[in-house]
Amino acid sequence: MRRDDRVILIGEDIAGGTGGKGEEDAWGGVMGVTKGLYKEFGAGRVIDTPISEMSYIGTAVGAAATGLRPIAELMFCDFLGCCFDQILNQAAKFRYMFGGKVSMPLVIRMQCGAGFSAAAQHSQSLHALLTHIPGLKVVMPSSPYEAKGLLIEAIRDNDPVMFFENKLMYDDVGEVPDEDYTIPFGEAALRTDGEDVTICALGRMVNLAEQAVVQLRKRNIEATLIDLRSTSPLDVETICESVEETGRLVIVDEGSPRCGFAADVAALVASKAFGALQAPIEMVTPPHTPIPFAPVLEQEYLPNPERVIMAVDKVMAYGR
Amino acid sequence: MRRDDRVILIGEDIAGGTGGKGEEDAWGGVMGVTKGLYKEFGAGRVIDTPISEMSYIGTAVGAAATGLRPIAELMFCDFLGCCFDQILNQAAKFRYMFGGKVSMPLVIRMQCGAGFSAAAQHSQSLHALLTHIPGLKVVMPSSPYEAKGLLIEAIRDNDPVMFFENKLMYDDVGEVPDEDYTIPFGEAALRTDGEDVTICALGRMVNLAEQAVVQLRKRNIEATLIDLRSTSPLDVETICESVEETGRLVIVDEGSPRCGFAADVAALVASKAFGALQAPIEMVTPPHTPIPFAPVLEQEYLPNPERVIMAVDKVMAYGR
Amino acid sequence: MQLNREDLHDAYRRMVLVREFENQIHRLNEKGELPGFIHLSAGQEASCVGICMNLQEDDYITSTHRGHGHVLAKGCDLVEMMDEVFAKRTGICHGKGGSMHMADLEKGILGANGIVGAGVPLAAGAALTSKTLGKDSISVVFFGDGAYNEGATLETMNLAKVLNLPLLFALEDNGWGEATPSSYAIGGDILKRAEGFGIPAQAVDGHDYCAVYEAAGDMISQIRAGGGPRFLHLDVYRYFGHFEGDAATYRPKGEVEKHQKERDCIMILRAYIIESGLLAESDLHKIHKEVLSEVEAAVDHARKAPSPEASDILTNVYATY
Amino acid sequence: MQLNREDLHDAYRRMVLVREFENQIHRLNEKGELPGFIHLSAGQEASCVGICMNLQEDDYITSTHRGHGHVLAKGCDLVEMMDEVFAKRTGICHGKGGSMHMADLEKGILGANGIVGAGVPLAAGAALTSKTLGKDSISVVFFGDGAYNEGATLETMNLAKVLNLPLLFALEDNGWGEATPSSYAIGGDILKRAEGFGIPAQAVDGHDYCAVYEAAGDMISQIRAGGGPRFLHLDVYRYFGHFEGDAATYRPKGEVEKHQKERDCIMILRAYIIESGLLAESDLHKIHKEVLSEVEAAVDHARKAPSPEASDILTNVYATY
Ligand SMILES: Cc1ncc(C[n+]2csc(CCOP(=O)(O)OP(=O)(O)O)c2C)c(N)n1
Ligand SMILES: Cc1ncc(C[n+]2csc(CCOP(=O)(O)OP(=O)(O)O)c2C)c(N)n1
Ligand SMILES: [Mg+2]
Ligand SMILES: [Mg+2]
Repeated sequence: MRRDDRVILIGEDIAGGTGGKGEEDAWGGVMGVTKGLYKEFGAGRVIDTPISEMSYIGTAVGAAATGLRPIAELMFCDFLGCCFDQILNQAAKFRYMFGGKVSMPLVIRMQCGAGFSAAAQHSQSLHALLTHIPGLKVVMPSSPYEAKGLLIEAIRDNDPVMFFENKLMYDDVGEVPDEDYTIPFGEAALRTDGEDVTICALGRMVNLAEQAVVQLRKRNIEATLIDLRSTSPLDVETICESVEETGRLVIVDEGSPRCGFAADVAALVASKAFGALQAPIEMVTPPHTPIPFAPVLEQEYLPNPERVIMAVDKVMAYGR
Repeated sequence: MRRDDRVILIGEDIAGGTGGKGEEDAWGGVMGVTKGLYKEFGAGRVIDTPISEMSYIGTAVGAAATGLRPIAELMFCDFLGCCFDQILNQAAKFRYMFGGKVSMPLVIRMQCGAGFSAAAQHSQSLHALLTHIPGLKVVMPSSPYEAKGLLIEAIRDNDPVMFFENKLMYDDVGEVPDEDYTIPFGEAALRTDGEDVTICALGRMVNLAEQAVVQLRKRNIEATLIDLRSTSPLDVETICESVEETGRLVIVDEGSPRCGFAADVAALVASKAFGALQAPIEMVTPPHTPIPFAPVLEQEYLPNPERVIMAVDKVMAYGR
Repeated sequence: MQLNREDLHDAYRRMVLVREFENQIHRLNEKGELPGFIHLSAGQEASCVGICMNLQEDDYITSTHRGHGHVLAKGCDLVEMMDEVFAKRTGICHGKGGSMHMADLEKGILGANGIVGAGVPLAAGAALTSKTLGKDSISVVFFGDGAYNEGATLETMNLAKVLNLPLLFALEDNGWGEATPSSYAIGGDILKRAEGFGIPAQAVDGHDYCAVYEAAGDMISQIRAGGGPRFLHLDVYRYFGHFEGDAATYRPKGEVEKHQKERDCIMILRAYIIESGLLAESDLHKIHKEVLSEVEAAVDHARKAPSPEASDILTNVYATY
Repeated sequence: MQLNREDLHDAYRRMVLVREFENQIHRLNEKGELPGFIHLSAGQEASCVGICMNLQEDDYITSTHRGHGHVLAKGCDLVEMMDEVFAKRTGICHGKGGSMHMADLEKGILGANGIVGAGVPLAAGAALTSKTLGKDSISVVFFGDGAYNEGATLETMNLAKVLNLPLLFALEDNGWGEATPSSYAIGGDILKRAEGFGIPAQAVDGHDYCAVYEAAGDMISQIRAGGGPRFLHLDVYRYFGHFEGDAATYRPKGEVEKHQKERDCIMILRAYIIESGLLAESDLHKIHKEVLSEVEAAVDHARKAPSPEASDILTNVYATY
């Protein structure tokens, strides 16, 4: 924002308290992510809106088409239902429908993820819905370092970027350089390198898979763990190359399974790297149910390292 | 509607002309599908609404939860963006969130499909978005006979059913018995039976794939063509059984490819019937782009029998 | 208006019940006993109770994320609710819903709702059911000042007018949508906006139980008589933060305490009752004690109740699959 | 108000251009030459031209499915538009958009739009750009009576007020949303609804170019001066069906013809001009002839223009991928 005054923030309570008699920057977003920016940049660039998602997301889309670089915050991705048209039919399609005559440098930040017992309407991971829509880019960082690099990339990108932040990770601590750096979309990162099996994941699931990888290593199973970083664009090459080497694929994803992101990766590999596959593709996802409130059920719902290990064991056992 | 007065129709212009000085039943929906029902059942059961999708779809959801059996018409599925919350977070989740204490006998009818040069905002096939959402049932008939049986099933079902009608098929003619009959969801139909390759499709794509099957037969390639009828529930068994026989799978779908329905089927087979697969799975879908207006581009966009044949040739050639 | 002894007794009891339920939840949450996001409505009791005292069993309500008061006032079972916030299998949603999704369709409660504004069209749907089936039941939608700016709400005000639905819009204006003041977020005049949709609208002091009861009662009779939707603006105040954990620094210091001392809705009703002579201070005291032990008992029950079974995760997704 | 000769000349020319473009499209469509869904605005010209004559090049508009008039009036190129409806590569959207998606960002035209109400927040976004960058440009959102009931529209009226955006809401009320009369679909009073959001609102006879020009001019100056959003209700009439192919039986027989005879907006402007003496009948005749041959030439151009290449399908999905 210091670098470019066309960058603005817009959303509900991203300052928190605008126009009130108490502290004007009381919240900085529901998780305090944007706290302090109001004080530095003022109400003209850190804009608290009424609770009207269709309208303020649409405002961000219109602003992006006319020269600003808005970062809109949708709080929870579950609220996509309240502004979906502006994403599905406007932001995603403008450039194409208008024959390439417009850019859409828009970022929409939103929380995803279960684990807080926030129940069915505040815990979803809806990246598959957005990945299905041509014209959008979809990103989900797996660490503070990744978050910074991918967010700066998102802000400088000229396409609409849907930026998912797992709500369980706001307290994660990690090395983050002070200076600016960007991480390009569509280039996966190898967390670990092993020749027995390929594991693909995204966001918080990468860390959870890494725990599984550590366990597996004790049993001499060496896994390549790929952090995909963005689902659209997707680094198909890195996935397929790894499967060519390992012959086995496990995908871990927190979204619903049907027409989900795990299925997406599985299908790509089943069509593009079939020859290399030595075992069925295993997908570790939640069941196809809404997200339950009770912690015991929610733990049952979420993927966990044990399930990743079971899936790896299954693909390793196949055909042996 | 004659059978049960809890069945109501609600939507924009489903009568068309309500409250005006001209003909009161002028339209019967944008394609005339509900024409005549207003005259028989009156404005109390065939309810024209203002252009407010979130509100009238939500009204249908609330009515379904309290004892009516509403059939809402969304005109074009592209308008899902304007009422998505009521589907994603309300209709789909009520039963689960409330511990099973509510039924949701709701049908939402909507048009899908490209081929009319209706461009990016009036041509989409968004069944994958809805299939991703646990709690919804998703149906797409492939003929007038199927349409009647599946629609009656939908009306009598106690879950929210998303009913897709391809706009290119309204003029299709076919044998339809006068009497009531239902076709259960999740039971696929075999259009043709052959042992060389399995082709799965839905809606209009079934007919297009059938043209390919006829061509292929001339070259002594015998295909099993499966009309899946509903994506949720999905008849995984029939698909897998057929692949066990043929060893080869081609999926034809009109939705976008990424996290789409073709990928969904491919992933299921790659994980559940991998052992039977003798070739990579081929998916015949549009490219991952919005839908272009120009007929030359739209034809390029849509799957067609030639591409199905090419895909079959590819899987047949594999490994030979 | 003439409130009788029995009604006042009931109203006072319900208000105290909501208050003590909320206080209890607050304490339990501070102790870390409760999972999930919790939004408390303590301070706003005259609104939900004043309106629900006018309702029949077969009337419908929809509520919000801040729904404990609404659903308790409409008749949700205290023990089942407590079990639910404790995420127990015996909870009102079998542990699948939690604080934000309390519902009981049999009592006409279509649920608290985590999506701001979503309850509004749902209530219109319930009203449409009444109208279509020729019942005399009506619907009430409770929503906040923040929700007044949502498309779902605004669209439904128009739809309800066009279809002449038996629907009461009950706007509970507690001055804030999360940290954003309603004075900032609502453009124009609150009543004029509703009237602009052709809906008769009225404001009432939401701290004054009797005023709420009477105003809502009038409107509900008009609605029941087929008069179409009505709009009631209730000025209320919430004591706790937006959700449990919110320090609420957007409010000026001392505001809450001042409010509690001067305008507490239970205090006002208490004074009215005593002055009216219909109940004695000792009666009220007794009610209070009874409610406290009811709430205690519910907590005990909830603590001991069984958690859901792992296999419950797959049930109740569909009626049939 | 004093309209000068040049302005009147220009206005008349633009109105006739829209009319003849629409008539031509109607004929071409009847002949089966044009693909796609087409919505014509013939009859409504005084509104789009009367408003756009007040706009600067760097002002923004958003439009609707019925957008030919708006975008022509704001300066879209006739030849590029004709090429587009013919689905040609030289079209304004290179054949990818068609009738419902005409746009030219360089001229401040954020596009016609196939989603009812969607243009409203988009126009607010353009207005926010002007405000944030400190420009004196403003935005105009054209929308129909049907769109007035969409959540996107209603939410944005509030948002525009709260953020004090330089935005003119231009409600073109042609009496129908598809086959449904606005008298049925709009609850309450049109102006009062806007005023309820705190937006100054005014009605004007949308058949009278001079009245539109003046009313819009006043409001636009207020907006440009930082006064925040304004709302203009224009009473208009469309001659053709909702879309090409609609028999429009929901309208009483003879209504269109009566309207064309008595209240046609071009006829009214023509009479005004001649009476004012600023232009002679022969001048108007000449304008008409010129426009007709311009439109003819555009059709010729479009017929001969190349179709998109198959490979175009993959371009312009992303700026970078
Ligand atoms: C559609 C949607 N947007 C945003 C939120 C986040 N949120 C939860 S409560 C709330 C404030 C609601 O304010 P109001 O309607 O006044 O109710 P109150 O909390 O004051 O009772 C917000 C913004 C949400 N749950 N749903
Ligand atoms: C969100 C959405 N709902 C419904 C439609 C279908 N539709 C297209 S035009 C139209 C009527 C619009 O009426 P109005 O706003 O008065 O504009 P007019 O057609 O009269 O110019 C409708 C319902 C749509 N395109 N988008
Ligand atoms: Mg509030
Ligand atoms: Mg209209």
